[in-house]
Amino acid sequence: MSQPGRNILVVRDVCKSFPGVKALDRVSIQVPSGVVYGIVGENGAGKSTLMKILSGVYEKDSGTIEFDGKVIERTTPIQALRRGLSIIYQEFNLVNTMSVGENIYLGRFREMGGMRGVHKKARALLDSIGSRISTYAKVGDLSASEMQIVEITKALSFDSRLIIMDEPSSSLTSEELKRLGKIINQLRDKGISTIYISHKLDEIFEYCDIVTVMRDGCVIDSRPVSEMSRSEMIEKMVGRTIDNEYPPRMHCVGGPLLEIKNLTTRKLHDVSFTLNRGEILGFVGLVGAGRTEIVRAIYGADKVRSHTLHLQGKQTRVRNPKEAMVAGMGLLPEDRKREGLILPFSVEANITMASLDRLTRHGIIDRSKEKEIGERQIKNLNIKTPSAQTRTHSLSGGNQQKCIVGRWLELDPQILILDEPTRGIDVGAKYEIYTLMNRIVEAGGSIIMISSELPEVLNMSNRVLTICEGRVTGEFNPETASAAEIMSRAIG
Amino acid sequence: MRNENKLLRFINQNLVLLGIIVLVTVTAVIQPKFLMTRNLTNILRQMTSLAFVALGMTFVIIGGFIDLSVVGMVSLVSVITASLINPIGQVGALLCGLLAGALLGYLNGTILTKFGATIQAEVLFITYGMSSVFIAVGLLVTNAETLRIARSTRPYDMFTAIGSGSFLGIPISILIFAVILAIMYFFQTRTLAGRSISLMGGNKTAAYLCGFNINRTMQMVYTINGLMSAFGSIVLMSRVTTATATLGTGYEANAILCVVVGGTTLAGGKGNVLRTLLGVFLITLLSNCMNLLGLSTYMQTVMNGAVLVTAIWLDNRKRL
Amino acid sequence: AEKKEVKIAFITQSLENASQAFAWSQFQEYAPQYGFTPYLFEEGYDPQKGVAAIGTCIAEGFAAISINPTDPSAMIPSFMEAQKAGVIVGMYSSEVPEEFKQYRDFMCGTNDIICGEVAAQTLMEAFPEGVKVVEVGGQSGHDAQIKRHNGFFDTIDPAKVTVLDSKNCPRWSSDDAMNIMNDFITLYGDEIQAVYCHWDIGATGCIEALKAANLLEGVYVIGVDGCMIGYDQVIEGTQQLCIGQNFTRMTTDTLDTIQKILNKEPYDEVTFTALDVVTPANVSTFPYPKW
Amino acid sequence: MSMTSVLNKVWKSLSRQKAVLAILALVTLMLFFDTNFFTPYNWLDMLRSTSIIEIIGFGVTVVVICGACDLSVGGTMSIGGILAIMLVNANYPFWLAFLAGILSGALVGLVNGFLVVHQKTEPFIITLGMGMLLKGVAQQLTNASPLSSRNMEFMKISNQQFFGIPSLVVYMAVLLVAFFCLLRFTGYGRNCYAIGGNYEVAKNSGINVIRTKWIAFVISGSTAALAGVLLASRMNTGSSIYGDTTGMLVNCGIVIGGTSFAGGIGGIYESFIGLFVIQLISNSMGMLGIGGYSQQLIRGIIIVLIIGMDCYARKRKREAV
Ligand SMILES: Nc1ncnc2c1ncn2[C@@H]1O[C@H](COP(=O)(O)OP(=O)(O)OP(=O)(O)O)[C@@H](O)[C@H]1O
Ligand SMILES: Nc1ncnc2c1ncn2[C@@H]1O[C@H](COP(=O)(O)OP(=O)(O)OP(=O)(O)O)[C@@H](O)[C@H]1O
Ligand SMILES: [Mg+2]
Ligand SMILES: [Mg+2]
Repeated sequence: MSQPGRNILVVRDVCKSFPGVKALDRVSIQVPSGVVYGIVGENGAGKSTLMKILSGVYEKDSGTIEFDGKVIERTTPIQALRRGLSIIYQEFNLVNTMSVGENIYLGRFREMGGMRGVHKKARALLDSIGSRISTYAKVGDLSASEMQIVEITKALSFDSRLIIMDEPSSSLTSEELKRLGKIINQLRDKGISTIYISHKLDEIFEYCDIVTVMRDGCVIDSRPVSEMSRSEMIEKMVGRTIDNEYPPRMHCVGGPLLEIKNLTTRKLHDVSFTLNRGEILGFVGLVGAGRTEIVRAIYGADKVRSHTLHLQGKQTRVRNPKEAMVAGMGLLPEDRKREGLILPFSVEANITMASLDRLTRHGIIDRSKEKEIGERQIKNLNIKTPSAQTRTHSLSGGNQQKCIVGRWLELDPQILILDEPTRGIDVGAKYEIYTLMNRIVEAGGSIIMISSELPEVLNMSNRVLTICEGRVTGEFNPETASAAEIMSRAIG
Repeated sequence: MRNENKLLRFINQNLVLLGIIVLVTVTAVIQPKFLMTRNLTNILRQMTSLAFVALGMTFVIIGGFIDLSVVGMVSLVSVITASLINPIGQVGALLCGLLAGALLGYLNGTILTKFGATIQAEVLFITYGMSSVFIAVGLLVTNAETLRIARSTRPYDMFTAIGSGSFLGIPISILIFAVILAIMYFFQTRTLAGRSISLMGGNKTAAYLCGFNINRTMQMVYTINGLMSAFGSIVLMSRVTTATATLGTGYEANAILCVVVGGTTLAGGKGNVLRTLLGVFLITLLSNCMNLLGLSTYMQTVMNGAVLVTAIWLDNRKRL
Repeated sequence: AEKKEVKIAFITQSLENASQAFAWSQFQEYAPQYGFTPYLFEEGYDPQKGVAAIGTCIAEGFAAISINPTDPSAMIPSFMEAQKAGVIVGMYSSEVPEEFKQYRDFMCGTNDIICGEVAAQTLMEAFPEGVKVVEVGGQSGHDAQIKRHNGFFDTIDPAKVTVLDSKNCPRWSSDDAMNIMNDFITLYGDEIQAVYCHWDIGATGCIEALKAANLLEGVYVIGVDGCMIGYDQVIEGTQQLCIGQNFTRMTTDTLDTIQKILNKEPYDEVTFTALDVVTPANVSTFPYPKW
Repeated sequence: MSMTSVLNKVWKSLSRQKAVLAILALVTLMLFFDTNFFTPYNWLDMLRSTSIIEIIGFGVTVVVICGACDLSVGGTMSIGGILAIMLVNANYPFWLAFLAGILSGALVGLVNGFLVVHQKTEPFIITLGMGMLLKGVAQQLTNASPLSSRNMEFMKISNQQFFGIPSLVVYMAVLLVAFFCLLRFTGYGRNCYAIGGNYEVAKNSGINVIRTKWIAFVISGSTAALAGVLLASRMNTGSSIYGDTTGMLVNCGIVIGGTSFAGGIGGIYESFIGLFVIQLISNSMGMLGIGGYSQQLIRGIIIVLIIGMDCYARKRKREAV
């Protein structure tokens, strides 16, 4: 059904500037009908910005956009939708308090003939992609992948000819990812094009037909995926040759540092494990397996039913994050915007907020030291920001993440817990974070690392624990165990 | 061109100041008596009590909360202080009054943290209920009678000095306020405790995960607010020399308005105690100017509301 | 058989007002002597609550209501209903407009208009050659404030009394009174010869303002209420006139009238309670108030 | 087994709505006292007494569902009533009085909407200021003294009975059903929920968020003014002091009922219950002879407890181990 040769979307010389940043610089792409079009690029390369211009959230400064043969001057999200261009954002775009059906037909209640029509049509659409989600279920009660399906269904309900997915996989498990892949293939068969943005290059190679690499607001290259190798792609993304996606594994594991026994909460059942000195311990599991819950419990952020915690052989009580910090722990939380950063505050304030105690004498903060720390971490981590006083909400995701990493580096904790440290972060920045992790263990610290990217865990950790439904189901040496072996334990 | 822009930006950033200047100029031209020293000191005296309450409220709002119980605290503290002069003397009464304010604030903070109220709306209505409770307790204690400090058999010269005395021509109450303001400014900008308030206002979860004790910070904020209300209450009481269980009615709304007009956003995190002072000044000045210009009381209420709505609106436009 | 309880209601504007609180204490003290059980309802300055209270009284089968409403005319529809249900309606220290008098059974106390009149007359007697006065009114929109203002203005002789300025307070609070007085002082300075304040505690604020401006000497301060503070100020000589209302009398008159109506005896529809005109000269002849 | 599960379900839904619990508790309490609390007259009277704030509450609920609040309704209400009385006294027909009243409210809503929705100001503070302004206007209009109607027919509108049911209760019931349907079954109502639930999403889904939310303010202003006209008829008077405590009271009642200020959660039924609780407290305490300060104390404590328990339940849920 696809019409080769015909472009559904043509973007020519689009520019966009934000105060102090040239986010897009003469960007041109052409998306044919019925293809999956991948876009990759470092954090802050301008991928999301381009998509937001296409969907009408931002206005372009200059350039032309042609959709389905028609030149589009200005557009709003809803006009774009009705024209047949829908976008699934990095963050979900659903009303949690309303039902699935109403979310799919949000704003078109009357056109669909009231409550009954909405649910009937939603049911039919969901059935057509083989989903069994109830249309009456509240979206807030759904899992991440189910929400994604609702988003896709919503896009389909508009008869979209182009669906943009901005990092759709960042919160999906591999199982759910497979389902998503199937749906994308279905879309392709229907002649619907997909723009697929991801930092996970495996997915790009698996799903995409054509790929565009962006860097610093420019398109570096656009080619069929088959014509580009992985290393070539990475090289183009970061603008330099990377021999390896991962730095060499460290081997400086010492004696036991932290012992957890019988950790039990509503979701966790009798979790016990040991973290050694100088070790990177990886947690592998599906979303909702309880990895975050384990580390939050250790860190004292959540209440627990029972557990004992031995730190350097001594039983220690950690009832809140403060005590955890005193005991030498640090936590990089899963959701950087909601739990990590204070978005309206400056980069500096965000970096120093965990180490304020040390800068304080008689209750008074030493401002010059604070500045010094801010500058140091910005330089140390290579955070791209106009100044230390810039508010963090204008930073790109990766740079935001670096601010939080910087916060903990400054504190130099014995045990650093990283919950999805590289989620939504580009390859270059990832590499930097990996190097940082190695530096920490080299200096005698230990790391617990949670990640949904299996290769990352396998390449970085000294030991891997698999978690399934709140239980520790296995322990592996990543250097000897195969990925398949580990995954099978993680699935349960 | 450049300079013009700069000027515009300055004006934009200091609308309240501009409003004050315009108001002062217009009033002074139409009614030269406005500039009499006595009038100016009157304005200062008049604003101090509200300024104290607004100062406390600034911290609450920076912390991301709100407090409607200040009127209850102001009245209850005045009742407690006035009725303690006879039995324990004026110094004791003063200290007890301040302590009582801090305790009432602490009570608020404790109730809120125990219930786990984190959304501003929840806090709003719980403190609204608390206000009712405080006022009712004050009424039960006094049986709605007005206590007059002049009726005490012990000396009460310290209270009259706070209310009407001057030092080098400056009202004593404003001197006390200046000292407290300086302390509070330092507290807000330079101390860890002050910073923890704005961090909490910015993002509670993030602050919590960085080792800040949110419940304690919240209690601290409300305790400060209670203490400031107590200061406001004592200043007000010594000025009018009476204490009732309804003293300070309307202070809750006025204090919030002063804080917001001063540029502290209700979203929390951002704010400045010095700017609040400008807000208080504008509001106090407004009623004085209206009275001097001979506007009817009703017209004043209209103008008050209109100025507030406009001030907030303009301030908001600037932020857009 | 046990005798049925006779419930009477005292509906007041707000107990935050000390005079009302005292009046209620008088009901509590004297009602049992008549065999009545007094119940209290408070409007909180919101007439809707008064209406709701009357509804409750009807539902609960009260024998009588004595009401001092925030806004008498707003009560008329519910008075009609109460009368229909056989509940005696009495006004307390307040009166309904002329055309609605049929909807209440009796009135005890004074009318605030008379307070204003007495203030005006006494002032004119004290300054036969004429006087310049400022008025500091009570809570604007409030029944007592309106009547005390109207009574005063309708009585004064414009040839003799010059009203320099007149402003109401947003609330019955002495700091509002003080602020207004301060602004009057700024505007008129020593021109002010007299101050008519609608309530004694407000007068405290005016006196403090005058004191601070060193103008108190020779200014004739008038207050209404007759509470302890008013008396104190008269005794001190800072307030020259205090117009007092005798709430004990008002209460006993109310109870008397209710009893008469219940016993189907003849009764006076209106029982006036004389106002106490307290001046420094005669203050010792009045009993010191209990509130 | 099924019995316990039914009970469990009932308990769960009850504990989700503390206001219903409070009503049950108060009603149970009243069983132990010999009063006329359980007479039909009393219940009708309570409904009538609460009807004005209920009607205002229905309109405000729409705004709250959209994720804002409206504290200016007190002033709107008194202005609506004053205008109606003025027109009635000038011998204009009643429908005109109603129309003028409601239009004045709509105008206020329009301005509120402009400031809050279009200009994106903080609704809490801006409507608080607006309420202040309106009170001043009301005072200006009436010279701060109550304005009585001289037309007994006008008074009848709110003071008559339909088949033994007070007319105000009937009006309230009609509006209750109308608003319930508006929020539940119409596209407009669903859009309000979407806006309150997630503003950005609603906007991106093509809902005209500005218009919808703006209309919510107009609805809220109009119902407040309508309530003001009905109140004027009930009281036979229009006055600037009527709305002093209304704004806070109505919004508080709505929250007590369980409609969230965060938007998107709650509804008309919840608001109805929440506002009714407030009336029930004062009625039952009045009957028990608890008056004055103690009543104020108890009311304060009950408000703190109901809202506090709601918070506590949410906190427990968040922290459940
Ligand atoms: N609203 C904004 N205001 C100012 N600058 C912005 C804004 N949005 C994006 N930027 C800047 O524009 C640049 C491109 O950001 P964009 O979000 O498009 O990157 P991205 O390629 O999607 O990165 P990521 O992979 O981290 O999501 C960044 O430097 C970012 O800081
Ligand atoms: N069965 C469930 N019921 C309710 N909430 C759930 C359930 N499963 C997961 N969640 C929610 O999803 C979040 C993620 O779950 P959790 O943190 O336990 O898993 P994880 O292994 O860390 O997953 P992730 O890969 O997302 O980090 C939890 O905080 C929880 O709120
Ligand atoms: Mg992006
Ligand atoms: Mg997780």
